[in-house]
Amino acid sequence: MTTIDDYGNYETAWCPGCGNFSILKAVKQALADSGLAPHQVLIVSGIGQAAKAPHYLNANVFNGLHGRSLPVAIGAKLMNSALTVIVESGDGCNYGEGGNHFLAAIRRNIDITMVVHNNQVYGLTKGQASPTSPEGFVTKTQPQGVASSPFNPVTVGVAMKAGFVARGFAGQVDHLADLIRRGIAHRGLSLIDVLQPCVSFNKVNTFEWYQKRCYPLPDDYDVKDWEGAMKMTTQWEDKIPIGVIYQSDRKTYEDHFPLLKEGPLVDREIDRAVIQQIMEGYR
Amino acid sequence: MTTIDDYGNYETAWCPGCGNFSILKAVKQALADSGLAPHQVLIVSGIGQAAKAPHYLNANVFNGLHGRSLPVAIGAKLMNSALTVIVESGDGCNYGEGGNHFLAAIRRNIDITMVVHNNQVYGLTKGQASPTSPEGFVTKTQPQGVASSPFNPVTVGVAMKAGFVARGFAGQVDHLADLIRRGIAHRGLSLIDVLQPCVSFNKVNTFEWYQKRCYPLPDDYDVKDWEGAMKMTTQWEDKIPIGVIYQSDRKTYEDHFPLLKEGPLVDREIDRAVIQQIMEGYR
Amino acid sequence: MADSTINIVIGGEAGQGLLTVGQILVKCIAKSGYSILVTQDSQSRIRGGHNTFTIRMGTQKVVAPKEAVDILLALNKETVGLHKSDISSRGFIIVDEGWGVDENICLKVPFGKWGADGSMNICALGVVTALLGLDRKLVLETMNRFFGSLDEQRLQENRAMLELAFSWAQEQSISFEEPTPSSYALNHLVMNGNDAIALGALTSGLKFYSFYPMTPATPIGVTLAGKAEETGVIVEQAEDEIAAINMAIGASFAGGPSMVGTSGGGFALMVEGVSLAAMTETPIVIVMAQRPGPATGLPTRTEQGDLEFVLHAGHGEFPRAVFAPGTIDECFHLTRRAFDLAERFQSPVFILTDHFLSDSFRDTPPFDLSSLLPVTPGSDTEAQSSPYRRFAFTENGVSPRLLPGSSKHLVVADSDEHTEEGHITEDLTIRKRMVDKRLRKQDGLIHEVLPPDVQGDKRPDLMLVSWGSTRGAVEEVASHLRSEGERIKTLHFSQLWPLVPDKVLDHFESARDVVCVEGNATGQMARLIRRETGFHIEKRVLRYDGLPITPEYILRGLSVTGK
Amino acid sequence: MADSTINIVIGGEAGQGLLTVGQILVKCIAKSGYSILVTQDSQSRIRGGHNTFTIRMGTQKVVAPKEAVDILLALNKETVGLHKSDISSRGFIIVDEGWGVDENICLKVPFGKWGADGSMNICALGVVTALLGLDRKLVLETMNRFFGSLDEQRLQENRAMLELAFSWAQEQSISFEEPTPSSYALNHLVMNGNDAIALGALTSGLKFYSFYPMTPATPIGVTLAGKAEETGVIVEQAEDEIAAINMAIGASFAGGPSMVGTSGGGFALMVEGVSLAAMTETPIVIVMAQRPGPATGLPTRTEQGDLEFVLHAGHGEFPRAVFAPGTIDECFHLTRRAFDLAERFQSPVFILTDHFLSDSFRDTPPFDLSSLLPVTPGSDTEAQSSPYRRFAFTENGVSPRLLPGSSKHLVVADSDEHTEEGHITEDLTIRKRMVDKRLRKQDGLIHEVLPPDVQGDKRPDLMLVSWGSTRGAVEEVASHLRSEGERIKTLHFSQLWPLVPDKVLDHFESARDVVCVEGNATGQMARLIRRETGFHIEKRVLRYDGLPITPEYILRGLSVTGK
Ligand SMILES: Cc1ncc(C[n+]2csc(CCOP(=O)(O)OP(=O)(O)O)c2C)c(N)n1
Ligand SMILES: Cc1ncc(C[n+]2csc(CCOP(=O)(O)OP(=O)(O)O)c2C)c(N)n1
Ligand code: SF4
Ligand code: SF4
Ligand SMILES: [Mg+2]
Ligand SMILES: [Mg+2]
Repeated sequence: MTTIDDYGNYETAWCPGCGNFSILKAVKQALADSGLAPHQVLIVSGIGQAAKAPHYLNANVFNGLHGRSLPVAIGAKLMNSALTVIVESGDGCNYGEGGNHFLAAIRRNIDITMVVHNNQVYGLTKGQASPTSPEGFVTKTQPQGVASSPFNPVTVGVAMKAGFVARGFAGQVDHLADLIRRGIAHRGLSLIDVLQPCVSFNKVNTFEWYQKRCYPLPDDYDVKDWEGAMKMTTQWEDKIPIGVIYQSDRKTYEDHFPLLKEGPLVDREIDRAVIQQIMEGYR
Repeated sequence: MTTIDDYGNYETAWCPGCGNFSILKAVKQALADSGLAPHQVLIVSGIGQAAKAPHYLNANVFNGLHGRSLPVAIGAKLMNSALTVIVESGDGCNYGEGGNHFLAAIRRNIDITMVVHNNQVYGLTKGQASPTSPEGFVTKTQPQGVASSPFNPVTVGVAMKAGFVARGFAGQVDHLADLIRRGIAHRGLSLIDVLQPCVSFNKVNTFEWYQKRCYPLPDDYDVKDWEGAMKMTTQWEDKIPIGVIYQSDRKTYEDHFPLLKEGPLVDREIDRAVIQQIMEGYR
Repeated sequence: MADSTINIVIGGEAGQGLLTVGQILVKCIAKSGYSILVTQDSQSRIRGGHNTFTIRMGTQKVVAPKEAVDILLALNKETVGLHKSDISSRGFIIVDEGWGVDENICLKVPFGKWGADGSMNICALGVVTALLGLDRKLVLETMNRFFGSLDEQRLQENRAMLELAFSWAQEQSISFEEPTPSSYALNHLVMNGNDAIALGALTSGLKFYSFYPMTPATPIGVTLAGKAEETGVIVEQAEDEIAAINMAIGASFAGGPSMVGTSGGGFALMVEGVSLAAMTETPIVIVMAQRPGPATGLPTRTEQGDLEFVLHAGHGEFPRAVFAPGTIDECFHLTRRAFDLAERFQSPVFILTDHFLSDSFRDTPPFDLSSLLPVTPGSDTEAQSSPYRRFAFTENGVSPRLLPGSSKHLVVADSDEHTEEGHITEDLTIRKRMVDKRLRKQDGLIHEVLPPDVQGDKRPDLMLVSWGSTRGAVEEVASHLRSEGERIKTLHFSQLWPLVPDKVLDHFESARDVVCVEGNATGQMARLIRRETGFHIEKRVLRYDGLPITPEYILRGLSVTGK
Repeated sequence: MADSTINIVIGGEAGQGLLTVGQILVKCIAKSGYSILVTQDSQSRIRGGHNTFTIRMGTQKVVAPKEAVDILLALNKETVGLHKSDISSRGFIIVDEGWGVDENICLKVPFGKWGADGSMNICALGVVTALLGLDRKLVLETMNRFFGSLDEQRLQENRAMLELAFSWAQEQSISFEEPTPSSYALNHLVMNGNDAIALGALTSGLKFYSFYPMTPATPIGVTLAGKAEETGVIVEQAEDEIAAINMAIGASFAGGPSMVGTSGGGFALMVEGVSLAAMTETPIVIVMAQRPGPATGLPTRTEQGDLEFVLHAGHGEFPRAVFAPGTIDECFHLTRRAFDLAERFQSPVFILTDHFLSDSFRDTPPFDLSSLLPVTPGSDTEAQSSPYRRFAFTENGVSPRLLPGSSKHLVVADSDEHTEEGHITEDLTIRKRMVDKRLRKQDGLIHEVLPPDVQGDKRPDLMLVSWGSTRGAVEEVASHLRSEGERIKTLHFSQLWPLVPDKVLDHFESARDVVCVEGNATGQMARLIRRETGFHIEKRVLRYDGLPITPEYILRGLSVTGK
């Protein structure tokens, strides 16, 4: 039986007080609670402060390019379905540079869990606006404030009927760990957008700011009710619901391919006879 | 006063019976009805069958890269706000390769009109699945049928509260022309997703298939009601609403910058004194 | 250039079934024992326009296209006007009697009478095969196999039409002497460059192919997708090329031999991924099928304009190998070599083809698959001690590559500079050692480089230098010139990188005159040769109008360069 | 290497206000008349770790960093351990007396007593400026200006702290002789490479700058964004680099001088756009600020590893120009030249910098803006007759470029091969002519190429070849070696492409020994030189550990290469 200690404890390059610490803890907790040993897990990240997270725990890791964690994760998962594949990266990484992969991943619904450290800012590059930065958010590159309306990943996720759409808050580690655990348990793509304070560059959406607004969804909330969920995703300014906002048992990508039901593709022997036959077809 | 003839008549490289012909006609009609002379219009396209359209009428044209029409259009519009900028390209171009720009453009809400020839397939490259191809759609590259759920641009557009979201049908030219005209008149980003039969590669969503399902939205339909609109966007299998599905008077990108209110930036003289001052700042 | 080959040009609009009749005809001819080589010229449209499907057949191996037309099969009237000037002395044109075309070299076929509107191409097939003196039964069988999937009724109709046309043609008195029989290509395979690459990849153990559609590489995906389920390969059409290469890298990291295929514009979007593969030392094979640029350029035409682009694609410095097959056989075997090197040197390896080669059908002897092993991804798990160091410093720069999940060892890879364990580091001493380690792999690649193919005289008057798809045209020119008594040497590169000077320099100095033949406007190979060997090739025969280089083109070019 | 300059290293954690104290100190020193050159070394993190801000000051122009440390200002204890071995004979360390560090070369400051925890860096500033014998008033004013935006109360506190520390330091008896006064840099500007590029762009008439944040290019966007409203420039942070370059192309097409800035990984995503700019003949300036790769590499360190990548980026063949500034002055003037060439040759033009130069603050004489004109985008509308042909075939390959909407003429551009009118075509004769037309522009670029800067003896024992940011280090080495009686020539490239052989070949042959100095692992410039001139430079001094090349490093390297 695995415990959170199996996932280790490492020094980080994050700022003291950063929301990333609790997200890291929640991820480790969730993996342990899922009864997974480190070598059964592959964490794929991009580039950013959040993307450094996988270096701070025990697991297989592919820390790729900024914005490209999803395609790498998809390739790895399709090749070895035995791996529990987690995508862990920032809001800029997943919704900015990687926006197109986000849309495609929701449509594919492959069994991957996305944990997005959403601090509503580009942290590692010193505080430019991210896709989720609020309109009017002032930075050194947006001195007149952000002119675009913010990207709401939960709204788009639900609108596109993603299999599992949740929002967590770095300030509530146990609740978050449970969300991640459920995301891992869910078959298909799970999105867990995590509200994360950035003490260095986001002076608007601070720990307190979130603390005041975040509330867990009521027990009688119906995660299957799409219309209700859509409406719920629009809550933000004064109240922010956290928890599983929408869940469906959509067919997964894997379900479409008999090939993928025969166990990990990586273990499959190639069949010479079949190829011989294919070659004969060219006569 | 401009007429449709001012926009010319040219030979095309399209297949006989292609839905593109009527979309081309509708665009010309809409431009004429908007009282625009060809030189006041800039049409930006990507690559694909749809993207060839601007070569078949009179206007300023930038036929750029596959998937990249939106950023080019945005750059041009910001530089010369006097131009009426139209983005005309295919579903693969705008929702596939260009998906990330689509999201960003909706968020920016710059005054551009998108006319998307949505034939639910990659035409020019001979019939692979596009992001809007129905689940199970069989092609030479998807012999077991498309495994992803289709991208619904109208749903996502409304979910993200785009300024103007409409769906048209190539089979109803006047209705379509009117939608495009209204899109042009709307301040901010206008999305007009046009259902377009592809006689060569889409044997599922044929002219008849659309004809049977498309119906104009009732007069009492409230384009400002977001929840209603969201629900409306989910109609597809047996009934497909066409018309303006959602409209809001969101602040445009231009509204955020005093600079952009002083007329076309391209005409503005540079002010040496200001630059001198900036240089002095480095002492 | 007098020669005994027969050049058959089928011309018509897109959508007239050119490809169908062309492919069946090719199979019929090859099955009859003749060697064949196909050149396809089509416009970037689905219907209309003007396309040609050209088959050059011969009793000996046909290695290049030719320009003179011996049989022009016109599926529409326009074709006649466009090509009649290319008709050879013995050549003639097959037309519909209804068009009222009146060249004395015309064979007027009563397509109309036969009510052949829908199946004109089938009738045409009957006429041509008859004129070539092919065996009627063989033709019927070949067609049947090709249409295998159609319903019996349609098959019946097609057969009837074919028989009708075949018999009619046999009765025509036309001064075209049938080609002398040949058994050269009996039971050869007929495939194009893309087919051979796909097959080579399958025999290498390909498990993952991701792509975003782009001419001329798309057919590789089509072929593989058609076989995906039976061969156990995932063929994934990605949302864009960036996703395609990153997926392939992920799949390869997880242990599946992976490949991507694209063309210039799509490859441009993969460039960052190439650098990622190099940094994470993940094997990947990249098929880069060239077409004329810049930008969208001419999507359905051919060029060799991206050599330097591919050679330097990716930020930072790292080893790579670049192959440029010139024949179907090379497409197959170099693809296999690419997978082998990618795996053993944990590096990106390129297969640089072009539109011409990609869809040029040719006959080729079948491959002996029994002797061809797939690659075995990853290193021996047992051999590793804890803590496992994915990027351990080694003498040859190659570190043990375990597959994630295959053991208790944790596999960590990072696009940042990293420690031996694969974790992010800013230790600049490690940085330097890691660069050195990665670059040491280049020595291994150099050690295994394929020397250029050298043919002909030791001290030639003229040495022709070429690479990739121009191989055959250059060979043919060489033998032609030799037949005229000149001393010719050919130096052909099927591997472009690494380029090892000592393997080539002597040859350059041995020649009185050196000419580089390339399908681009600036002579990229010549530049590379000078950079690596110091030898400056001043004379060039270059082509960049979108058409493949032919022997005739080279000869014209040589007379201009004044060799 | 004995010299009279003083090297001040400020070391501490990210977030300790290193940059603040560093920047103020630099201004104080320059205002006092000394020349300065800053080297920043920081880790890729926001808090913690270890960063340094190094100021080399001199009475004459300082052109390069140096390694020996004369004053080590330690903002944390760790700094002492990391750098004390670099302390020069006359050097000493400023520490907090509370740390209990006991080097005899320590000046122990009672930061604690002063309750300086929050403003330790301000106190440190006071101590250093006093020891350097700078004028107290000047220091106070400079600090005030820097903190201009802060509230009066904070300003007061800072002033008080500074005074306290300044007075304290003046009373210390420490064997450090103040630098001889200098008026060299009086009223010079103090800016880094990124600042100078931004300023150069503004004077060129920049109207559009789009980017996606990426170290080390981001500060260009920050600077321009801060001035956007007043200068009338749109500064747009794009959703990704692909959007950034395509927006810039759109803006330029519409008539606004446009620029993008990025680093290797981001540029990789712009490569397709480069090819688009070339095909549509749209002017664009691309700042490519290098950092160590491959992939993410070392985000906050420096390298010259992307020369070949930039030189060949983009599919297809087209002209381009590549500049590599080596000084602040060049950053400014070459940026202006880039805009000029981009506009006149309707081509992509590159400014290749690196992390070292990007944030290296230096003093530079102010620019005489009055004499510097902005570019005038587009051609004369009146001069055009109908039908307007955007891509008319011309002798020099440059066609009249009208701006859309500026007249009744319709402007049509296409990424496909196109007719003179800009419409898509598959006419292969036009194709060839268009390629020729585009490539003719290269002749014009060659005609205007900047020859490399050549200094020193005609027939030297040693010629040092360099490019870009290593300029100063090489110059310093040269004069040092000359002072030791050697005959040295330096050949420095500030424009890398086009590279014109006849402008350089003689120099190579004039030297007994040639060594190429580059900030990469494989000697990319040396390869390029051989490719273009045939001259093979075998000896190289290369650096690729992420640190800038120093004179000391070169000297060590030379002793190894055995020159
Ligand atoms: C292609 C590319 N573009 C830009 C960058 C620079 N970059 C590194 S991290 C980052 C943004 C990080 O923001 P986010 O993903 O939100 O992560 P955070 O640091 O906020 O946790 C950027 C733009 C890069 N590494 N690669
Ligand atoms: C970067 C890049 N990738 C791929 C292509 C090849 N390509 C050209 S058009 C096209 C798809 C067109 O589909 P769509 O946008 O729906 O237009 P349609 O032809 O259906 O009208 C593709 C993949 C390209 N030109 N550039
Ligand atoms: S910058 Fe923000 S996100 Fe990054 S480590 Fe610091 S607090 Fe966390
Ligand atoms: S392929 Fe389809 S979309 Fe393209 S022209 Fe033909 S019918 Fe129209
Ligand atoms: Mg973030
Ligand atoms: Mg389409």
